[in-house]
Amino acid sequence: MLRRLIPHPLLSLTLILFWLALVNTLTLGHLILGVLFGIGIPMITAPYWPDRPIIRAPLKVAEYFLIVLWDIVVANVQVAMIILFRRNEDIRTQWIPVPLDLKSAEAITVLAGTITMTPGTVSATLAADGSCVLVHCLHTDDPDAVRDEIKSRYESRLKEIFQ
Amino acid sequence: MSDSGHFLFLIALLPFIGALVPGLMIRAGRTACAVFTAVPTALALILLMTLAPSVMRGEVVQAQVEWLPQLGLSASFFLDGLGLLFATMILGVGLLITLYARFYLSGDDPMGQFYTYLLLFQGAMLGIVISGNILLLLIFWELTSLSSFLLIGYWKHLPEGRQGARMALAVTGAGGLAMIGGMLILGDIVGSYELVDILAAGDQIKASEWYLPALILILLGAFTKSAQFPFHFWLPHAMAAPTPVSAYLHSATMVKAGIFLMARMWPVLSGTDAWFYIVATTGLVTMVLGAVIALFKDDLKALLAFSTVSHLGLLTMLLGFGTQAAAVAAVFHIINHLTFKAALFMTAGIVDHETHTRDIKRLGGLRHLMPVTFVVGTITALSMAGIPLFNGFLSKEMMLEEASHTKWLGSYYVIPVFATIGALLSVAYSYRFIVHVFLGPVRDDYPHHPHDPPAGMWLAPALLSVLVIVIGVMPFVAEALVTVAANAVTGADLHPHLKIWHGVTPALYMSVFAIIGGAVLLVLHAPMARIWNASPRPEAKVLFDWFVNSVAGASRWISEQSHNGAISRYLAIFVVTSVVVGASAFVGSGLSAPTRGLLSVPPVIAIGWFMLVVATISVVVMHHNRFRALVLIGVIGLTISAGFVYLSAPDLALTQISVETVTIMLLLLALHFLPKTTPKESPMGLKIRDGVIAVLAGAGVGGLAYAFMLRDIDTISDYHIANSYEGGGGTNVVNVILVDFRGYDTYGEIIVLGIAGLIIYAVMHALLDGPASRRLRNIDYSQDRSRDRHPLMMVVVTRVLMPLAAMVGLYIFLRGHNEPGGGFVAGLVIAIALLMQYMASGFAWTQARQRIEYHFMIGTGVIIAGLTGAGAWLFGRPFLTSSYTYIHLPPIEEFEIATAMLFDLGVFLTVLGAVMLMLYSLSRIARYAGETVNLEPMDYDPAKPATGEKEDN
Amino acid sequence: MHWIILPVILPAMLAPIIGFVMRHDISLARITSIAGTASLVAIAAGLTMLASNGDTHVYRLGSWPAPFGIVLVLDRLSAMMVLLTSLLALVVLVHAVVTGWDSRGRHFHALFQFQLMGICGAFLTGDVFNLFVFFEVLLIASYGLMIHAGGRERMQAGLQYVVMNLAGSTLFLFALGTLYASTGTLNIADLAAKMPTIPADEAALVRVAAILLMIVFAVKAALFPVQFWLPATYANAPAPVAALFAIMTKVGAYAIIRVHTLAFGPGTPGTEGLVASWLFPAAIVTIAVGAFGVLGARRLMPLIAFSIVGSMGTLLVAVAAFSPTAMTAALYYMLHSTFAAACLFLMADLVVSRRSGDGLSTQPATMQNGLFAALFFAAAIAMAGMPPLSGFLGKLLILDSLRDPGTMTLAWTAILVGSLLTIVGFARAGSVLFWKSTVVPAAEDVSEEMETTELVVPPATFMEIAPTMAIVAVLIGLSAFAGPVTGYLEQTSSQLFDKAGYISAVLEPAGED
Amino acid sequence: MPFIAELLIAILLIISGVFGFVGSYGLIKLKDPMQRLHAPTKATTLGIGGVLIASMIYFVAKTGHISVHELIITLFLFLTAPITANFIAKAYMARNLKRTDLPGSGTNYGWSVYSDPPERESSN
Amino acid sequence: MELLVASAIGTLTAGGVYLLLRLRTFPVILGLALLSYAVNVFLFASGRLAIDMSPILSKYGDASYTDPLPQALVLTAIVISFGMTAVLVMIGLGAFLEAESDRIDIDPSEDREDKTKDGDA
Amino acid sequence: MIEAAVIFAAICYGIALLLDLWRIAVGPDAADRILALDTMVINVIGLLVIYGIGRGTAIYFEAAMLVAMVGFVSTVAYCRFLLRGDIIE
Ligand code: NA
Ligand code: NA
Repeated sequence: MLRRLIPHPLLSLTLILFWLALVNTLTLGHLILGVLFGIGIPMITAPYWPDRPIIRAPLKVAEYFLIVLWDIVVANVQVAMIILFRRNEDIRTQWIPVPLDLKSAEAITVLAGTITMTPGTVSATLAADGSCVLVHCLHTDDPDAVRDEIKSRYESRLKEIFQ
Repeated sequence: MSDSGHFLFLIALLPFIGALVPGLMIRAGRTACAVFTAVPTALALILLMTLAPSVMRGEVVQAQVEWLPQLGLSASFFLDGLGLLFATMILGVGLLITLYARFYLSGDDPMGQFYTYLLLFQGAMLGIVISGNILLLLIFWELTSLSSFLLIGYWKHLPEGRQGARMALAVTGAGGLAMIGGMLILGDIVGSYELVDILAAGDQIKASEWYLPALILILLGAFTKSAQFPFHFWLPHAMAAPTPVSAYLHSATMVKAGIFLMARMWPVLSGTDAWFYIVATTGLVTMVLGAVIALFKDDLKALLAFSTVSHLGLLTMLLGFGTQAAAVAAVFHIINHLTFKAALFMTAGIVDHETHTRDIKRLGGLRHLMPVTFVVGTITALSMAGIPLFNGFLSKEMMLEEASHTKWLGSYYVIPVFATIGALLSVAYSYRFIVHVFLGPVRDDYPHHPHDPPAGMWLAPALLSVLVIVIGVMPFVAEALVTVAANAVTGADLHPHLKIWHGVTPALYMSVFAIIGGAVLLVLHAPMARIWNASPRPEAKVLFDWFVNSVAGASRWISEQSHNGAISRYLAIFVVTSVVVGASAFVGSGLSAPTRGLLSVPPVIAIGWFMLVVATISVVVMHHNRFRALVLIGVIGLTISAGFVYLSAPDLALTQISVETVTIMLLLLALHFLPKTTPKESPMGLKIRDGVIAVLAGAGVGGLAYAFMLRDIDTISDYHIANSYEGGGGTNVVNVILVDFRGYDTYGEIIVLGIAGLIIYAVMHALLDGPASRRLRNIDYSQDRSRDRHPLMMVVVTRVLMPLAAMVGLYIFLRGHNEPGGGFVAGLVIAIALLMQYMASGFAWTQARQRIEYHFMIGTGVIIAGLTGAGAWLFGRPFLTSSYTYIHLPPIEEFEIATAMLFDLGVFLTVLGAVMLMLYSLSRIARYAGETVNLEPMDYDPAKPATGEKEDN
Repeated sequence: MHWIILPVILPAMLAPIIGFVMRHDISLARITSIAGTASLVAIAAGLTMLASNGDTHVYRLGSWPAPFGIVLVLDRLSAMMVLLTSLLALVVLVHAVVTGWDSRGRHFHALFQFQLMGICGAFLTGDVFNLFVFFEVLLIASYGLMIHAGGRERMQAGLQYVVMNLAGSTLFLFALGTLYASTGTLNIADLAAKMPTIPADEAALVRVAAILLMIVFAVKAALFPVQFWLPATYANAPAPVAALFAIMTKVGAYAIIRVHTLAFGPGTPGTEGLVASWLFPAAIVTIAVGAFGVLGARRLMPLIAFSIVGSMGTLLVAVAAFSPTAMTAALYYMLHSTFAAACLFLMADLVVSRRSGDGLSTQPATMQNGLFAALFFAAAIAMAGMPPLSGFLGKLLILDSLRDPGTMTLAWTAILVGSLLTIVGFARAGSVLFWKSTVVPAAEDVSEEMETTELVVPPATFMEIAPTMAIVAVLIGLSAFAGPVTGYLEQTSSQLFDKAGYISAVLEPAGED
Repeated sequence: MPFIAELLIAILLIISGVFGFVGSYGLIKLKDPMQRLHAPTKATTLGIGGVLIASMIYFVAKTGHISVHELIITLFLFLTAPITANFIAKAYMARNLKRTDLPGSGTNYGWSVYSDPPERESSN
Repeated sequence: MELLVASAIGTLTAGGVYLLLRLRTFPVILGLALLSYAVNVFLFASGRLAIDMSPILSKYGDASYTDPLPQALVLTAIVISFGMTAVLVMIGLGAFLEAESDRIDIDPSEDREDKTKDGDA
Repeated sequence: MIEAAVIFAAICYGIALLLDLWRIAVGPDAADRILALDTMVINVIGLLVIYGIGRGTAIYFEAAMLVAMVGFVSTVAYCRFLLRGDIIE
């Protein structure tokens, strides 16, 4: 019953917060409205999200989030340097397949997203069975290192979060 | 109105009422049909006869009912001597023709139709002669053209019949139209269209500067109807009609309408040089020419037709003389011509009916086989020839008498000489009619062996031939009628004496010369005919056909060249017209002094402008690659949206950006089925032309905008700003305008969207149900496509994003009244959110989880909006009157509830439903074309491993 | 007085119910649609009665005073146009139902009702921007009706129709933008009140607005040189739709009559005479275009379409005089030509559906050839302006009202010669269709073709012919009762030219709603 | 408004301006489409992040109320940027690269652009 | 600023008109889209240009606002134009599928079923 | 100070827009154009927020948010068109 009422509790929470951010004020009326929407919208959209991903370690989530945020800042500086100061012919671009241990679609998506948002890499495509991600690296001399870092820095943490 | 007035109406109406009957009666049998045709005619004739005594006393019977007083048109009838004469002729001959036709027409002919047409025609003709209002006369005039068209074309299977009918309609119709002009001018001069007023205003009319145009226009009507040169050619071709028709139309009625008109207008229009030279000369030429042609016609009916032309010329000439004596002669000859010509046509019809030919060359010797017909034919032909003791002689004599002393362009010889020639020719062809048809030896090669027809057929001509002799021998019997008619024509009080012997006058010499000369001509006929047939001469029908076909061909060329399906050219003309006409309107006046300075331009705005211009030019340059053009359209939309933000129009920005996206989606969906490139096919010249047009249009519109942006003006919107919050309950003035001040516009606007959804759905079905579906089936999807339809990442992100986007939609909806937003944008945002879901997991998969039908959503939206508007009625207020209130439910802070929001909900639902129905329809087409439907939300979910691992890499 | 808005609201409420709720049940949709349209006739008749005393009734939507809100204005003219629309619609709808046209595609009845809503809305509104909105409503509904039942020619012609009208709508907006920028208002009465205050030498902008508006309306009214779209559209539209479209051209004419008489007509120093100076010559050429088209047509439907072009030329020649008498004549001719055009299309539908195509070629005569010939004859003489039907009187009224020596000769010549060419064109067509075709035997040599084209159409029932007959009866009635009708129109026209009356009725804050 | 807030805002704006520029500059400078993909996805996102934080600080400083709705835009961008990049990359690959131009996936299935997903029980 | 807006309107109009006069449906649709932009900006400009004067009533006393009415009109125009574009696209697609060509001009020779000259006429 | 920073940032983004425009016009690949358009969308969001700071008003926030949302959707649509032809198959 509760499951049907709140099929995605995290989503509902996000929506409530999202509503408050949207109206940019915290009043009781908006809180009530936010809760209504936070429950109502997932109920209506539940058919489009048949599964229910399980997130185990909220702290890990925060940790992961901060790491990624930091990496993004760093990544941007690095990439900016490459763009601004490196001659085109000195840029060594690489395709790097990264085999995945993750099985959850949500986890794979977060990983691929992270790869794209962080240092010099873009996740270009997945294998047809989702078991490997093809990463395009803007500039590296050591593809294996890049792959290993992805696996150790992000994938391992995501494994803990999603499984 | 007197009883006699009522009778006049009844007389006018009877044929038309009667016309309804034969068509219905035909099942009762042909005789019954004929009887029921005769009844109204006879009734009308009887009624007419009851009026006759007073008319014969010189009174005028009048009756009038207002019809269209604003125009001066009344149902006004007017029976004087002239009218009586003609009405009697029309009804009398009508009866005879009814009788004759009963026997003449074959069983295969639809007789009901025939009698209906005949009565219609009779009614129209009768209307002309008793009209008391010249506009009413015009109406009957045109009706004769129409009904004669039906009669002449009665034998639909004969090409000559159809062509003859069309020719008659074209020629007499043209004349009728000219006459409309003439009559309207007359009415303008006199200030009334009543005949009484017109007839009383002769001097005023002749003094008017508009006299000549009016005269010419009216004469065009009369001449065409009465087959005067050069409009004479239609009449012989009308002979393709069944003989009863010819006998009726071309002796007593149709062709006499023109003569009647000239006689009717005689007091008003005649007596001037213009009248004399136009009318008399035309008549003279027609008389001679018609006679010449008649002499050489081998077709009996053609001979009679041209003789009719000739006699009509004679009548026209007489009227053209403009003297009272000539008018008397004309009136008398009208009667005489009627009697012998109607009989002659019927005789020719009998011959045709019996021998199955009308070709004189194949006839001869019928005297023995058809004695009755011979007698009738001979009597009437001799009358036509103008032989003494037959009535034709009397009026012809009077004509010659008048001709003998009429001066033409200073010459005393022109008219007498030509009149004599005309008479002589008339004698010749009349003799020929007798000699070559009836006399001579009996032949054994008639197409059909002839004998006299049943009495029903010869009775009518026989009756007329009796009249021919009676009047010929005792002309005084016609004197009263001629007198009263002639007095009506001339407006004088004449007392003519009709007698056989006038003494030895120039006319007698001319007559004798004609009678003898005619015989000589007949003797010389064979060699002369050879010469005639060998000599080249213009064939009127060929010329006419050439003319009509040229005009029709030219018309076809013009309309097909101009309406050639090239919309690009239509649009070019439209744009050029707008620019040229707009520019000319602009330069026709000046501008007030500018009142505003220019706003400054920050660099980023300049960049935005540059982007917009470059993107626009790029779209034009690169439009051949359609996808590229769509990307560039995206740039333009983005730039304009940002520009709206900068220029204080946040609502516009929101709307523009969301509409933009949905539009591009639709275009992409459509482009999927369309060619991906536009061929470069416009020649350089066309490109330059279009470029010039485009630049002109752009300069015009830009210049216009620049001109008004520099000038301030008071607008009504100060009121909107002042009353938005107090009156409309919202601080977003734009939104309050949309849902309140001008909510009615918005109501219309959502209906446009709803209709759009319906149409797209309907087109989709039309395509899927029609031949296009086969083409769709053949679209090959397998090639060149990426293999991931519904990528995992997209699906996952959408699961989060879509609810967020939906919430944004709700947010924008709820705040619209006070802040930028509103139902429309909200609808689009939700639609975009759904679109996201469709793109992620496919339309069908998503659709299957959709609970609300889009049709229903649109309908509900439109109805909610409408009901919200109509809700105001309950409070006695007009549609869409809004109301709002602030609700305070502690501990929640006060919030507003407004009916406008309910209206906005209608907007929201309609927009959402319409957009989704559009997408649905396009998706249906794609699926029909072979697109497969996925059963899972994403291509492959690694968390749910597949059973059969498959080698692929 | 909520009755005024009913001609808009009734179809606007019925349409969604028919289109979105009853979309699977054609019989229910038919009943609802016909009942709705019949009610519309009753309402329109009531409104006409209401307006006939000469009052100008104003309906202030949302209770906002003019010119700030949108108002509906019911006067004799708008009432008459609504009545005309509803009568025509009822006849056409019955025809569409009994001939089964409505079931050859989706959503016929919903679109039809929306179409009525748009047309009535356009006739009733007192606001130029709202006029635009309702133009769009009626146009988009007409797009749907135009391509109803689909097919190649129809789709292609429909596409052109849409494109042309979108271009026209764009120009409409340019004109409205210019108008608002130069006058600051959108209400027609307010415009009429403001226009006289604009000095003649500072009127450049508003002149552009006025003339561009005229071009926009001219596109709808099929005035040369923006008439090119009409023949292909009308010729390819489903016949009942083409018949209904007879009123669409009149919407354009009505807009010119309303806006350009009230706002830019006599008494406005800046724009007086401007529109007439273009309208008159254009209308003259339009007559010629129509006449040439009729005479040169190869097919029946384009022939009829061209005859409509010609009739619009005749109508607008009278309008261009901008005088009360000529307007009376124009209004009479408008009533007449609407019904005449519809009659032709309905008649053509009966004939064409029994032949293979509408080509003016000889084919085996249809059953009921005589009946169809009679109907064609009646419709043709109506359109060509021959007695006894109302076209002749309409033509006479127009000719009689055009007495200005500067224009009379040209106008008379054009109208009369145009009539002649039209008559000849119709005669040629009718001769081929109904006379010459009787020669062709319906024998074996054609039966093969007959089978392949599936032309096995049963004889027309009484109900199929009734709508056409009804229109003929209307045309006869218009002719017989020309006096009273013209009397009403005279008052209509003088009310139209009573600018002050209109302005005060709309702008004065009246107590009545 | 406190100076420190002003300073912070100014610095953030300048940094983000630079990153925004660099992102688009990379779009021009880099020669390979796949390389170009890196520039905007990162530099620009950061640039926008800076602007949004600047905006939050600005409104907090100006009105005294915490302004968080800028986070919404950030959230949208973070959620969407990887997908966008992913799609653009695939669009490029599908049109310009053959499967042989790329390293293998190391599994039984090729890259999703070129290979069909494993068939499921339910999908027949 | 006014000059920029006016010239932008002009450019959009010119581009729109040029594409409107092309021979295929798709560029015509693009042309109408450009014209729609042009006309929206034009209509918007009829309220004159103003910066930072959004017609959202301020709670804090008097402020000056730009003319809201043209904005409302443009909104209506945008929505209508959207509906029209959608229908146009669909009908264009329909015409393409029916005729197997996306030429927007109709070739009149195709629908003249009766090419033989009628001797009776 | 903020004013100067606003102008600087705005000009940076303005130039960025021009660079995006260049890439859109030149291509060469359709993917490049989509990428450049997407970048342009993000730059416009930046400009809108900067403008909001410059004017001291939050009224343009919704526009920026909507641009972010629909920009994504249209980018995906463009790409899906290139990839699959049918964007909502
Ligand atoms: Na990365
Ligand atoms: Na538009």
